[in-house]
Amino acid sequence: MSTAKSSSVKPSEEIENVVIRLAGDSGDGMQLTGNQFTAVSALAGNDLATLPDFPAEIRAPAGTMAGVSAFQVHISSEDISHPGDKADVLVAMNPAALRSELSKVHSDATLIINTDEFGERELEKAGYDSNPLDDDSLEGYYVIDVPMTSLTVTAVKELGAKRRDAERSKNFFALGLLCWMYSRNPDDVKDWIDERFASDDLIRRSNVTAFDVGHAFGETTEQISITHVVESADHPPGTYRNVNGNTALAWGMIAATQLSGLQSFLGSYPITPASDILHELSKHPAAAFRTFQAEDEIAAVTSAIGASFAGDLAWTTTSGPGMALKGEAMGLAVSLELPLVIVNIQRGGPSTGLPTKTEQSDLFQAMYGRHGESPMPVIAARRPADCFECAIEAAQVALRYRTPVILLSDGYLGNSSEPWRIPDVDDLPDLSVEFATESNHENPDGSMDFWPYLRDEATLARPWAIPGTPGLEHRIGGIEKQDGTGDISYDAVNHQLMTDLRAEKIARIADDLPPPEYTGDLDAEVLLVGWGSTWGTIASAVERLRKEGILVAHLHLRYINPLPKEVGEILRSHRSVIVPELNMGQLSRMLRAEFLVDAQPLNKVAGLPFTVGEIEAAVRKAVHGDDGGSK
Amino acid sequence: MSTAKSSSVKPSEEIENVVIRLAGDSGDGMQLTGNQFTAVSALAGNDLATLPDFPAEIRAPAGTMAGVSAFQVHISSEDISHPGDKADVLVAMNPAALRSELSKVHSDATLIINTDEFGERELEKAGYDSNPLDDDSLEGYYVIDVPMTSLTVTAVKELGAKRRDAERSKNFFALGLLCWMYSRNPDDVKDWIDERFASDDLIRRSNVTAFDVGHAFGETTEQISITHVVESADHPPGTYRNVNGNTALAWGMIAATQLSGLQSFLGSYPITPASDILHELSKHPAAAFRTFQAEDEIAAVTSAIGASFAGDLAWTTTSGPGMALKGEAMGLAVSLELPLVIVNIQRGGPSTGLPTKTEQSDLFQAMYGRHGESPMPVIAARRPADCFECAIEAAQVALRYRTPVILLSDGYLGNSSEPWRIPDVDDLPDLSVEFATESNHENPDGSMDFWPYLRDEATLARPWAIPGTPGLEHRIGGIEKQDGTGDISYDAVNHQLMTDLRAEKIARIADDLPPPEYTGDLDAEVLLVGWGSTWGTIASAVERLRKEGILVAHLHLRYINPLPKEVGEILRSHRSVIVPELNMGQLSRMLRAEFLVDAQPLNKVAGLPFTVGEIEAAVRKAVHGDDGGSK
Amino acid sequence: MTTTETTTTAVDIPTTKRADWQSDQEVRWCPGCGDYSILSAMQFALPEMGIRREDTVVVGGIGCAARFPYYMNTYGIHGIHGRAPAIATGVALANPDLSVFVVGGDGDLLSIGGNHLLHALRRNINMTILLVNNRIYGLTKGQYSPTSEQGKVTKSSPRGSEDSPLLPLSIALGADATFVARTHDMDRQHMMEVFKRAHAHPGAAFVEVLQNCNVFNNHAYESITAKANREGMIIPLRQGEPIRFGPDDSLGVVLDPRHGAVVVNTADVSEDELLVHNEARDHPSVAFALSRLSPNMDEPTPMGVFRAVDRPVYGRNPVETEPPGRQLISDLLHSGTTWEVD
Amino acid sequence: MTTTETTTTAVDIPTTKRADWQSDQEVRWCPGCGDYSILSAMQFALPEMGIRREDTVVVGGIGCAARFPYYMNTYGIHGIHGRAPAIATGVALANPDLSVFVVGGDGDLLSIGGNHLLHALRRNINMTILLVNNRIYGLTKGQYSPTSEQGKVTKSSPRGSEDSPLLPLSIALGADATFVARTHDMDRQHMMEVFKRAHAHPGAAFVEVLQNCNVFNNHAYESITAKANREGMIIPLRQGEPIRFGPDDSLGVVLDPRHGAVVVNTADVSEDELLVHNEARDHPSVAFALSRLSPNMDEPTPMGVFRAVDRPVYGRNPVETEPPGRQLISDLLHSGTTWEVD
Ligand SMILES: Cc1ncc(C[n+]2csc(CCOP(=O)(O)OP(=O)(O)O)c2C)c(N)n1
Ligand SMILES: Cc1ncc(C[n+]2csc(CCOP(=O)(O)OP(=O)(O)O)c2C)c(N)n1
Ligand code: SF4
Ligand code: SF4
Ligand SMILES: [Mg+2]
Ligand SMILES: [Mg+2]
Repeated sequence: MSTAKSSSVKPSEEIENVVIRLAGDSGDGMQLTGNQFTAVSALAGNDLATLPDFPAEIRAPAGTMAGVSAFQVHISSEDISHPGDKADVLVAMNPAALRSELSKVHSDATLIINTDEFGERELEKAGYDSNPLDDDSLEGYYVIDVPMTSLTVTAVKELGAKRRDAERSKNFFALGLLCWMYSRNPDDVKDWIDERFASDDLIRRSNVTAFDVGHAFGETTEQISITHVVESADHPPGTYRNVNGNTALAWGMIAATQLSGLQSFLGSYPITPASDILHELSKHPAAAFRTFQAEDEIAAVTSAIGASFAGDLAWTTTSGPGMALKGEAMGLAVSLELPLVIVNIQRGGPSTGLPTKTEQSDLFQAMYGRHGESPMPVIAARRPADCFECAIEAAQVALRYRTPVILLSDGYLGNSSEPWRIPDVDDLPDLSVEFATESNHENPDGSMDFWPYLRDEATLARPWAIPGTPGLEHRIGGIEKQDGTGDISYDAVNHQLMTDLRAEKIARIADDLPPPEYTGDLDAEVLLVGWGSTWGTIASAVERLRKEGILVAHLHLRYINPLPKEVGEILRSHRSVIVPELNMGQLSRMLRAEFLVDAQPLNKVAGLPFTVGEIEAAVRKAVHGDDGGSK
Repeated sequence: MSTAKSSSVKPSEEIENVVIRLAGDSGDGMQLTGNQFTAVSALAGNDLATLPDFPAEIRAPAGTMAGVSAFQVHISSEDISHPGDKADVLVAMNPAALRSELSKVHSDATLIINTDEFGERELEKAGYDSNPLDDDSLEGYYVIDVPMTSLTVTAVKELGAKRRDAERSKNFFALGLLCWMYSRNPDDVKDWIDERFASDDLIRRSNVTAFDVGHAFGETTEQISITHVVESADHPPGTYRNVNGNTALAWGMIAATQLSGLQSFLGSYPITPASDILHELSKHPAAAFRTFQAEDEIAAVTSAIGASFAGDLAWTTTSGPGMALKGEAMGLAVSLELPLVIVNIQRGGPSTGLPTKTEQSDLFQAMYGRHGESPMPVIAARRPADCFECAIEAAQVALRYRTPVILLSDGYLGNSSEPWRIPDVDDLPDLSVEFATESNHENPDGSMDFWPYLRDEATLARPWAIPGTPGLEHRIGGIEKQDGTGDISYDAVNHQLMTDLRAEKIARIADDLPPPEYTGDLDAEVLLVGWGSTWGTIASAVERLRKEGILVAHLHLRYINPLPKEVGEILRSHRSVIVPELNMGQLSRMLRAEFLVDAQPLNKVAGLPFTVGEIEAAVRKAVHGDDGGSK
Repeated sequence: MTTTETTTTAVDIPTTKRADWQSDQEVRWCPGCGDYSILSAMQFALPEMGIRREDTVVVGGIGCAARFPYYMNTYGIHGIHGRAPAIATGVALANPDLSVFVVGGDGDLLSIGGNHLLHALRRNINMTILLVNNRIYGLTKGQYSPTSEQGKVTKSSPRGSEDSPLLPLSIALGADATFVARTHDMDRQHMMEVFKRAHAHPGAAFVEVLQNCNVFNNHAYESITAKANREGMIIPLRQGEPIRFGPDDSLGVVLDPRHGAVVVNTADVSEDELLVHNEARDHPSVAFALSRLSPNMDEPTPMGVFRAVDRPVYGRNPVETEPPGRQLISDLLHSGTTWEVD
Repeated sequence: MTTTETTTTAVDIPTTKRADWQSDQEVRWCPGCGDYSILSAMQFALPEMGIRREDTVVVGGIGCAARFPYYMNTYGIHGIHGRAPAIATGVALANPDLSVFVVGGDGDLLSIGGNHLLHALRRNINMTILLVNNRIYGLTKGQYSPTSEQGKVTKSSPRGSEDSPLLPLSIALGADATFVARTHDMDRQHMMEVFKRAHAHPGAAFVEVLQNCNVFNNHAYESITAKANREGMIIPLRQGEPIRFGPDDSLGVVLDPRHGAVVVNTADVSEDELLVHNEARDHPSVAFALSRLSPNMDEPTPMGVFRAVDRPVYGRNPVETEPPGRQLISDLLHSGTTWEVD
């Protein structure tokens, strides 16, 4: 492991963790800067979690609140799993960034402010009546004034860049300063700049220069007297990388392809925050992955159904509104009993809602967003790296049970990143399938037929006979089918049977499931039940509470349909069950209905993850009957 | 009231009720015959309920089981509300009809068989190895052999009709015979024939002749020694008519239009079993009803949203698969908070499923079939005539609360008919609305603005300001909006607020609701909770059980969202709660989640309504802990 | 779909006959429905296409015509309304060696499914699309369709439909379809020829088949397709020949800048003013002009192949067909920046 | 949309200026985006259309261009992706006195929304549709669109897109649209003229507006629309005039049966061989031929009104606008067979 070498002459102090928030205009490159600071922190061996937070517009008017783009990173020498409730440090590139983000930092936070942008016009655009740097509105904060723009421009112009272009490098100034403050290895950043901007030497050199100037500013300014070191975290041995949820998911899809031995087909239509999966996968034709950008979400899913019929491992990726459009076709997939994985990177709803913000409000849609009785397995990923595993698992269930499967992630998971110990590929499961090659039904006269709905006794899966296989020609469709033959049938008894079989097939998946993740104090009065991306926050809250001596347990569900068999017993063994969800109480209702347990919803629909404090407060209230002196 | 005059010379016996099933080839006109027998029975003052049961193909190969089309009618001198579990009389026009329908009649039923069609080829097509009329397979039944085809042809050919055309009238022979057997007034039928076939005199006369021959056959055959009289039922005074659910619904939509004073707009795309609503409404431009046959269901609902924005009372009608396609747009309607009624005539699912059969499996879809948190009121009609009232009520809620509303009916309700006491139009509610005409928000400087999301304090409804109104120009969309102004907002606190407000607005509808229909023994141990078209069957079962001394109560929900306030208390006041549904247990899960009451599902997914016996058996089991000697 | 080349060199394709292509399912169309003759023309033509049953996939949407797959002894999907071209796209991309057929009605492929049709055509996905045009919604019992004539009285248009009809071939040509043809249910030979040509075309082949729905729109094309009317009302398109038809070839088609293509008396024009039919014109404008003849299907109507041009078939960007295996996963996971903890 | 007549006789329409049509919302496009000039051209043109703000409804789908409604001080709906033409259909049918505008991108109106566009055009619904074509998905940050050139490298097509592009005008003409025009974001005067013509057209008016997305597809049309290139690359369509352009009108367009419309040196042809532009040709074939010029937008490209013909506007089947009232319900309920119980 490479260690960060601090080139500073100032004293340095060790800290356990820090939450840094970068905020600027949409055009200021805050996401890039944040991601790069994350990357060097990962290289420094820290554990970390990030929270990108940007507007839906490509680039709203410069300098306005609407245009502010922010990125938060939590770095730590301990295991962490959430991006931090409030930031310790805010980098504000302009007045709008300061104004819009101030509520998201601690009241004694360090504010690193690009003072060059605090002219009258900029202040007005941000809606400030007076300059916050001059009045006492920032009292309590530790304010560091940095003329980032001018320092950058002065240095970069010397390379021959035009003023406007020179200005663009100012985010690298900020990155340099932060790297100095937190003793990150400058070479890691510079290597990356060299690679990333290899195609334009002037830009490359401008960025390196800006970075150096920022770094040097830290060393020389009297406003900062000390650097900080966040020691590397105590990770288990292995090879690590940084990964965000969408990339991990795409790679999981590629891995499933390799493990199955099948060609993969992705039918997709771009939509935030799912598009990056399409982008990533379209780079890997050598991985036997064909991506098809369809004309809409309906064509995306129906083309995937066609590909599945023809023997591909088929996928479709989207977000809520696109999911709504796929409902009818999902019903077809249920009826055809073909393998298919449908991925929903959830975002804020209803309707267009908050396209770039996170939410968990599509769970009901996943469970019930189709007409008729059309049960489907629903799997949810809990952290960025978990998306990799979940993609493989979704494919495994789809292939084994010949069923469409819904895989839920969300905008937060998709965009945020964490260090990931790269798994040993030999530990990954074998997903190979056997296509049908022969007739399977003997007629009374001894002749043989192929019956497409003759099921495997254990899994109730039907045979997968693909075009090109002689003798197994068959026709299937969305009209109710005769059990066995698959012929059209309007028979009452058969319809009940088929409905029961489709339900039973999904229910049986529970036979294969490992026990759900259930940790903490198993004898606790309070149980927190979560699913999906709330995992990190809930786990952190549980850890903190237990340190305080408050007994609490945590059940986190990967499978929401079917529920693992152990869930009922676990729920019943705690007096108080709290279900935190970024929706109005969807899983909690499902649990209540299934187990008649008084599971209490803890809901938040604000486009943002829970804070650890919010979870803690709810538990304290349950334990003490009130807010119980929550700090 | 016109009384049936029996022209028979044979003795006649009074019976309380009879269930008659007509079955023949899709081309045999069984639906027409059944409906006409229903009409004359209604005119005779009977109470009645019907169950049309036909295949999805327009006309499958003649003589095959796949082509059998059946119609069941239950007529009674008592109040009835279900089509009868098993038939007392089966009219079988060919062997396939006999074979496919025999399981649907009592084991001692009367079978009226068109013997002319029982040739070798026809028997083979139906899959009979030997002629059931000759072997003893019909033992126990009372078989009446009638050479319908030949008797009809002989008589009708005399009018100059070709043999093939003459044959077509044989269903009128059957109708004549039935009318004789049940002492229906022949003139009522003949008047109708005269009107219906006015444009083709030969057909008109052929049908009258066939009817007369059938009628005469009854009088003369020795196989029938007695006629039956079903006395008129003891209906409250008033003017009555026969109506099926889809017509009642269409008329309710027209009524709502008149009561609101608005023009109506229907955006629809044909689909079984909802198309008839579009057909009926397109006949009534004078009722200020514009119908628009869109290119698909998405255009159907989005055009309706546009019309609503422009000030029309807007509707869209469909069935399950079409409903699935509308999900995304429904989310838009939720976000825009515009009035809109979305009607789903449910059919068997999943996917194309059983297009001409009934089911209640789209309840979850109605509740949850959208992404994000997008609550909508859900109303369900319970009997054919109730569709009229429900349409008015759905419009009332939509207009009052400025919200999309889902109205659920199903294939059984839509196609089956019952006598209906025509309501006094003066008793119908006033649905008039006030469009916004003025600015509603005073700015600090005293100037006025129009804020499209400034809500009514009581209902939380927002103002409806329609294009053409000067000064109220405004823009709304599916992105999250700032409370009040309606401007785009990505603010976290505001998103929570708007989510809460949208939920609260729907929840408040419960304040306006009358108590739900709750009848039977209110101190009973067993409560049956139903919704929608199961009403008649459940009510009949309750009546029968109570006659036997078994205590049972019946709660039937018109509003599924929001639930009436009384529901929780009612559920808790019975030891055992049974929820019969034509699905796998959707309402029961909702009730369990909401009230933590151990509501037990009673499910059937067979494309057919429950039988009264099925409900009875479930109650007996609950009372006695087993089947308890159910008969 | 195999290319022409494959068809001719396919020595190892077993000989089949019509019956081999018939499934064991009872055909459930109304007696007298034009779909029967289309089905049988296809089943007669298939043995001449040089393909195997197991390599053939028929995809339908929903509608009477869209039931086609059930009756074909091949692989088949009866999909959902309007989506057959999209489903077929997935089939065709997953396995380019298959012969993929799409069959749907005018409602299925032009109303709810119009967009998928458009995009399948412009992408030039390898499939043969039969649009079975009866100018009515059959399966839902008689509403007007996007090809119904204006003013048509149907269940959903008791005062006559207001919509002006789409011409399927114009739409296809507007999307720059590479193969565009028309045939009709009354002429089995013609259907067979067109079906074979369409199948042999590499890429997306679009065929409009005029079909009579005798229950809900009887005699829709009688004025054109009835035996007695054909001579004067059907304009046969023959590659390389001047377009003539009618008794003694007394009628012909000329191009006219004002009106596009027009029918003239051959006596009134000189031989070389007649439009010479050329399917292979790269530019779709002439084919488009022909597609606008007889917009209401009550004037002389061209039949045959309007256009047949080459354009790369979609799916040529190579994708590995067999996943290389676990090593690829490992390489991928280790790509970019990594670090070791020990 | 008001008819031309209304525009000229509208004495009681208050005079407006550009600012009256600007809403109080901050415009949130990227600096330099072509959408700004389209918006301002529209806002400059509106005062000359003789309509009132309150009678104007702007409907967008989803995409950068589709944000248009927010910036217009009129009634407006920002709908869902692809559905603007369908939403606008409802608006237009509910109130035929409104001026209804639809604004959407090439993805919005041709990819997910292609079918609604097609059907709105063929029905001739009373609305003005601006298809803002930047040949890219802007709002979702740069994937190829249905109008992107083949081989385009984007985020979703790292090896170059395989799709061959749709030409919006060909699609519109294939659907028999009654008004079809093209303009571009670099010429405000031209945009204003076209917008006014489109709005004055009774029925559906379709306008393709070439637009530069400087963030994800910069310079897409530079070879045509840059000031320096226009003379040789833009073919202005002027009603009744032979089509000429280029330095000293040295270039022109002729019709050619083999290739449709082709660009020639005027020196090489006689004056009357040049195609005389006539928007009013009932038959869409010549307009179609013009729409195929410059299929990749890198050759001389016609601008202006390709077609403007009359066809009845949808919605003329009369429907009562005010419900007659309760008596109608009573009559309806008592229609047909009834009986009395007393
Ligand atoms: C989503 C959906 N909408 C509507 C329907 C109902 N539907 C079935 S077939 C059909 C149209 C049939 O017309 P066409 O496609 O022309 O086929 P034809 O029956 O005339 O051959 C419709 C509207 C459906 N099955 N699914
Ligand atoms: C149902 C649905 N699918 C996908 C999206 C994501 N999306 C938003 S805009 C857009 C396309 C934008 O391209 P275009 O229509 O050309 O407009 P532009 O941004 O280029 O102006 C897409 C795919 C969405 N909002 N809704
Ligand atoms: S309804 Fe028409 S198209 Fe359908 S099967 Fe019958 S005749 Fe054929
Ligand atoms: S992304 Fe492109 S189209 Fe969208 S606002 Fe920016 S420049 Fe304009
Ligand atoms: Mg049709
Ligand atoms: Mg675009």
